[in-house]
Amino acid sequence: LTGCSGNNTQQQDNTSAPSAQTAEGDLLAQIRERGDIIVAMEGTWAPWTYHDEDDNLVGYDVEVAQAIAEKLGVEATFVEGEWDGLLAGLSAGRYDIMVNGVDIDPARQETYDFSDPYAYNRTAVITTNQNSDINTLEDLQGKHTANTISSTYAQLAEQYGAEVTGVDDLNQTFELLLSGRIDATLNAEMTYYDYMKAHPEAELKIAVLTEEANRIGIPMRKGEETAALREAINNALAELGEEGVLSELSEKYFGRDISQAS
Amino acid sequence: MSERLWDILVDSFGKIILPGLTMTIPLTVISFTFALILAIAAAMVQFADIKGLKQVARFYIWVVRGTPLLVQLFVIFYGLPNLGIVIDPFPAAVIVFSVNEGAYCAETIRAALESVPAGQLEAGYCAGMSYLQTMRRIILPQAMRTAFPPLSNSLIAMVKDTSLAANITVTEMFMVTQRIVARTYEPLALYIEVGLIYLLFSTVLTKLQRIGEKKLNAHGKQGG
Amino acid sequence: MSERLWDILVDSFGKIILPGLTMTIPLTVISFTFALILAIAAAMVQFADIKGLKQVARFYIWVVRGTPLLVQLFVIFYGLPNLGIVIDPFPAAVIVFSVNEGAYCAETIRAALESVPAGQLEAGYCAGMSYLQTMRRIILPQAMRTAFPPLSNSLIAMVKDTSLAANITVTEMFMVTQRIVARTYEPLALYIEVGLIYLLFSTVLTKLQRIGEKKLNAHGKQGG
Amino acid sequence: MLEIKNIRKSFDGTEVLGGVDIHVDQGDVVAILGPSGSGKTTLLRCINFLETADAGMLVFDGERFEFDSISKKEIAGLRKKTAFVFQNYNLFRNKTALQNVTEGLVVARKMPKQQAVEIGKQALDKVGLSDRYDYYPNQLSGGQQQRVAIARALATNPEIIYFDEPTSALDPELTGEVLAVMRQLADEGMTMLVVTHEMSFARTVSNKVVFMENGAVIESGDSRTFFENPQEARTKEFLRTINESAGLTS
Amino acid sequence: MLEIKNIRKSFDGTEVLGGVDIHVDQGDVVAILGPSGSGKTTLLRCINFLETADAGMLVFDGERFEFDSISKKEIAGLRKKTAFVFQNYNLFRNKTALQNVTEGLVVARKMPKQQAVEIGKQALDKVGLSDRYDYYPNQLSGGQQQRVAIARALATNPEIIYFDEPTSALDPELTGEVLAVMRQLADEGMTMLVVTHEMSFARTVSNKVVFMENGAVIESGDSRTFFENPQEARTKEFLRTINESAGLTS
Ligand SMILES: Nc1ncnc2c1ncn2[C@@H]1O[C@H](COP(=O)(O)OP(=O)(O)OP(=O)(O)O)[C@@H](O)[C@H]1O
Ligand SMILES: Nc1ncnc2c1ncn2[C@@H]1O[C@H](COP(=O)(O)OP(=O)(O)OP(=O)(O)O)[C@@H](O)[C@H]1O
Ligand SMILES: [Mg+2]
Ligand SMILES: [Mg+2]
Repeated sequence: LTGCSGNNTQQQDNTSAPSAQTAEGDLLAQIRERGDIIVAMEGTWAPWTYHDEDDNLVGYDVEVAQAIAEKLGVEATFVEGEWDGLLAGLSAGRYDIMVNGVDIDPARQETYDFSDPYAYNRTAVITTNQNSDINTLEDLQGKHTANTISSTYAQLAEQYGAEVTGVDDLNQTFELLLSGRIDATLNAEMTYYDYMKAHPEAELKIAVLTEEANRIGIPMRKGEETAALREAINNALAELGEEGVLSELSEKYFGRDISQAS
Repeated sequence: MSERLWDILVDSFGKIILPGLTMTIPLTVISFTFALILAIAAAMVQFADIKGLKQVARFYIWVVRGTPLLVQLFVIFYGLPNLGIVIDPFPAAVIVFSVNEGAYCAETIRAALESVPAGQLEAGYCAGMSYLQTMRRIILPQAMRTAFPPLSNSLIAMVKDTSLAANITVTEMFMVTQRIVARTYEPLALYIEVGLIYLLFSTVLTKLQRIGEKKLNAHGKQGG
Repeated sequence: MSERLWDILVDSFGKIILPGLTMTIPLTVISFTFALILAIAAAMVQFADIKGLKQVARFYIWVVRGTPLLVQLFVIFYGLPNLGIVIDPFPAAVIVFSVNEGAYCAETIRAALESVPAGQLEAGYCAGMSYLQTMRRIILPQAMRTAFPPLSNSLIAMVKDTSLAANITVTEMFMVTQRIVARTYEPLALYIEVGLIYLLFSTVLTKLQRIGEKKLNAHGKQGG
Repeated sequence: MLEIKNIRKSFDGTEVLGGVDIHVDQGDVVAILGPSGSGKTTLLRCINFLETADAGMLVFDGERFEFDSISKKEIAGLRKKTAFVFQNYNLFRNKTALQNVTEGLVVARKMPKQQAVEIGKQALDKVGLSDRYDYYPNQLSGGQQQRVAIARALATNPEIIYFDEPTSALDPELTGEVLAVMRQLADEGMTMLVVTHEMSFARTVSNKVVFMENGAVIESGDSRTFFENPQEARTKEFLRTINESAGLTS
Repeated sequence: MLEIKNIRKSFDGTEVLGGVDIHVDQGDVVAILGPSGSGKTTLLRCINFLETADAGMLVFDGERFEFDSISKKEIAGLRKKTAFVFQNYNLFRNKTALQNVTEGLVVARKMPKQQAVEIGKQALDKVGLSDRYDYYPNQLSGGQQQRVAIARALATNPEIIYFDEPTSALDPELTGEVLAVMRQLADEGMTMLVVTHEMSFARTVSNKVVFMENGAVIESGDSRTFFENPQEARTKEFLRTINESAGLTS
């Protein structure tokens, strides 16, 4: 992984985040006028958005956002924070878009408009190597799982009859699994691979992989004011897809291409 | 406010207040009770200047007050299993909150013990009572009266700190709120809602504090 | 401990302590300074029993102590923009921490003011001094001496509470730790490391507190 | 110079002062005697507005003030002409002996610091504390603290000084110290109104005596007459009790 | 009955008691006099082990104890035979008058509650507080508090009672109250060791006087001889000062 502070990128100094305007009017026009698009992400979710050893903000989402900004002819300004804060900031107009591997989900669509998907992420049911009870989603019935509170995985697990607890972040779910406190955790397939890169010795396996992949999109505020922005982003994503940029970035960060629906 | 948002808030009120009553409040009350016991012990060994134990108490207070609660939760819940000690979430939370709050309360109680005039202990001796008898029947009751308001404050603050238990899978009020946020994507409104519920709990506790203080003050301030 | 883990810890030490020094500590110190000013004002208007202002102070303390810090951060940072008020993260954090801590400190200072014997104020009157003159030169200095230890405690607790600023995108010590955890997947070890760094900061503050108390006690306790 | 007329004060409905009159001329040393709870302290506190009397009038240097309608400004003005020595001293605990004396001069009377220090030192010298300028109250004995309090009163150059049991917290030798200072002030012509239990002081230093009980003046007048030829039955009994407890058997 | 030999005590290198001897027989009322700071309080506190004396010996009912090697158990045993009345009363602030008296009986002496209450009431009756059983210390006047303290001492049926300036915090009338109770105890044959500034008490109630200065006994002996025919120059001066400050001029 190498640093990727491209020319058109501006690493956000978090202490003085410029804010998107809340004033009436078209958001895309405002972004063009400002010359930058404010992108919110957690910065603590490898390999989507995280800090490398030299403390540069990197990841698939980071580079996708930069590429989009380039297409829009503006610079990308990144703001990092906690999940709930990112959502609140998006609603409050502090940030223009959130690029953070967000699943497109009907409930979320009530609050936000999403771009077209730019990645497809299958959900993995992760267990310890010793566990042979769980081989299908149906096997989750009555099992203990833990998932990050803010994710949609909890709902999926609940749907299949698992007993679900929540924790604040991803790492805690692996700790819970390894200490035998839970039977399984649901997470993005890619996240599992990344964790295994850091902990090759960890006795964890993917027990089940969902057939259907979740579609990952970019949420933004609902309504007229973002219509033009959404269209511009969709165009940019389409172009990036055609140019092979998305595939390239996906290979770079995930070791495989998840930018296309398989 | 949109109708949808209103519905979400109404719908979630019951969902949030329920774990508040069944988890946040019990967790707080149980932990605070243990914290008080720990605190009294830690304050007493310092006050009595018991060599060895006093140093243990100082060390305990130093480490616990110096490190974040979240780190303490991590060490107990995610760290101890490495040593083969696996504690369930609720007891783990009770342990950590008791130990943490105990350190702060110990300082409060120590200060209160020191504020009881030395003559009270001496009068106990001269009445033929032992150190422990005098402490239990004369000094501690007076100290607890002095410590009552700051301890009430700590209790009120603790109600909110228990939300950190979400980190070790305890489904308390704040975690439930965050789950609803994960589904509805309305963090601000829901945070305000849970904030108001916390305020409700605190208000009840504050009222209880006032009543308690009145009762303790029934026979005037301990001036003479 | 594996060599890899050791390398991670050594490597991250500098990365964590740097935002500690450049963000956590300044945020704490600045916020605490404002908190003290707010607290003195809120305590004084109650002590002086100024109609209207007293009720405002009570209300402020009630709401702020009754609701979680996190909710307050959300309301200021994500709620106010709805009213067209957009505040940058660092100033927003300073505002929230000052207002929050101010409420707790106000109670401490009010109790300290009330512990100054009434005779001190009367002596000020009889020496021809006005209420404000006596407050500023006689009562407040004595009260601050009483309030010093509990205020120091609050300051030490605040160092750790500032980690919540991560929620409004302030890159302080704990957030940086979480970033390293995200890359290395070693939460326990890194949390212990950051815990020790907090402990280091707290220890320095505790030492300063001791020195301060010694200085204030230089001419004995304020017994007579 | 000071005249109090018909002063009344109740606490929670219980009458503590039931219409007291006091008359003080320039140079008078008036001793206020009376059993515990008779309202002596309350009287002094009302006169100096530390309590608000319910009714009555105060004439000071010919100016008249109603207790229930006096303004803050008038109170501040009167306080600058009077001084109060508390039973338990009430020295400023965060100030040295000298600062205790100068504080009122510098802050309330806007006197230049240097001049205040000079006057402060003179006052402390006068009460025999030349070697205690920089001591804090808690480093001084009771007698020394009471003398600082007297110096603090003196330094403001008041027209009258009120004393509330200035020796009751002191042992006999320290009592001697303080009474000697007060006797010296009396000799220099200072006007004083002194609540006291020290019969010897009342007998030998004061020229007028007011004897109170239950918030009313029972007997008042010339000090010699009071002790040698009391008029009222209650006064006689009081003097007898005092003498008995002093002599115990005789 | 009680004999103290060569008791010594230093605080931070300064000698406060420099070898004091005291001899008390059954039924004695011994008054300890002396100027402020002479070590009277320290002496009483050492005798009752509230301070640890550096050297010296105590003989109680024929049993000998070295101050520097006495065991906790021996101290506890001795304390059950003695009682202490503090200058500032030190009543238990969280207990009523009656509870103050019974506490030591029930807790330390394991007396049945009912019996303790009976004895407690008798003791309070004796000091004239039959109507104050259920009052808390802060609801009592100084004289009443001191009488509760005396009742607390009496109730344990001690062989000797130590008093530290039992009236110094009281006004003359309250002083009378307390001294009357003490005189009654003396008449009943109670053994007492009393630090006091009340010359009248020393003169008329005590049969022996010990005069201390700078941590040493200057003169001691029969109380009549002490007052009427003092031997030491310092004693004469002390008596003169006391008389002067009592009379002021005469
Ligand atoms: N703030 C108050 N509230 C209610 N009652 C009070 C208050 N201050 C004084 N009193 C009552 O007023 C009466 C007179 O009190 P005051 O202190 O003036 O007496 P005193 O003559 O100074 O007595 P002493 O010689 O004991 O000082 C007492 O019965 C006392 O209880
Ligand atoms: N704890 C202590 N530490 C240091 N010095 C002390 C201590 N207690 C008493 N002293 C000193 O010992 C000396 C004797 O004190 P003590 O209280 O015994 O005198 P006293 O005769 O009772 O005087 P008074 O009549 O004022 O009560 C004094 O100089 C005092 O300052
Ligand atoms: Mg009085
Ligand atoms: Mg003494």
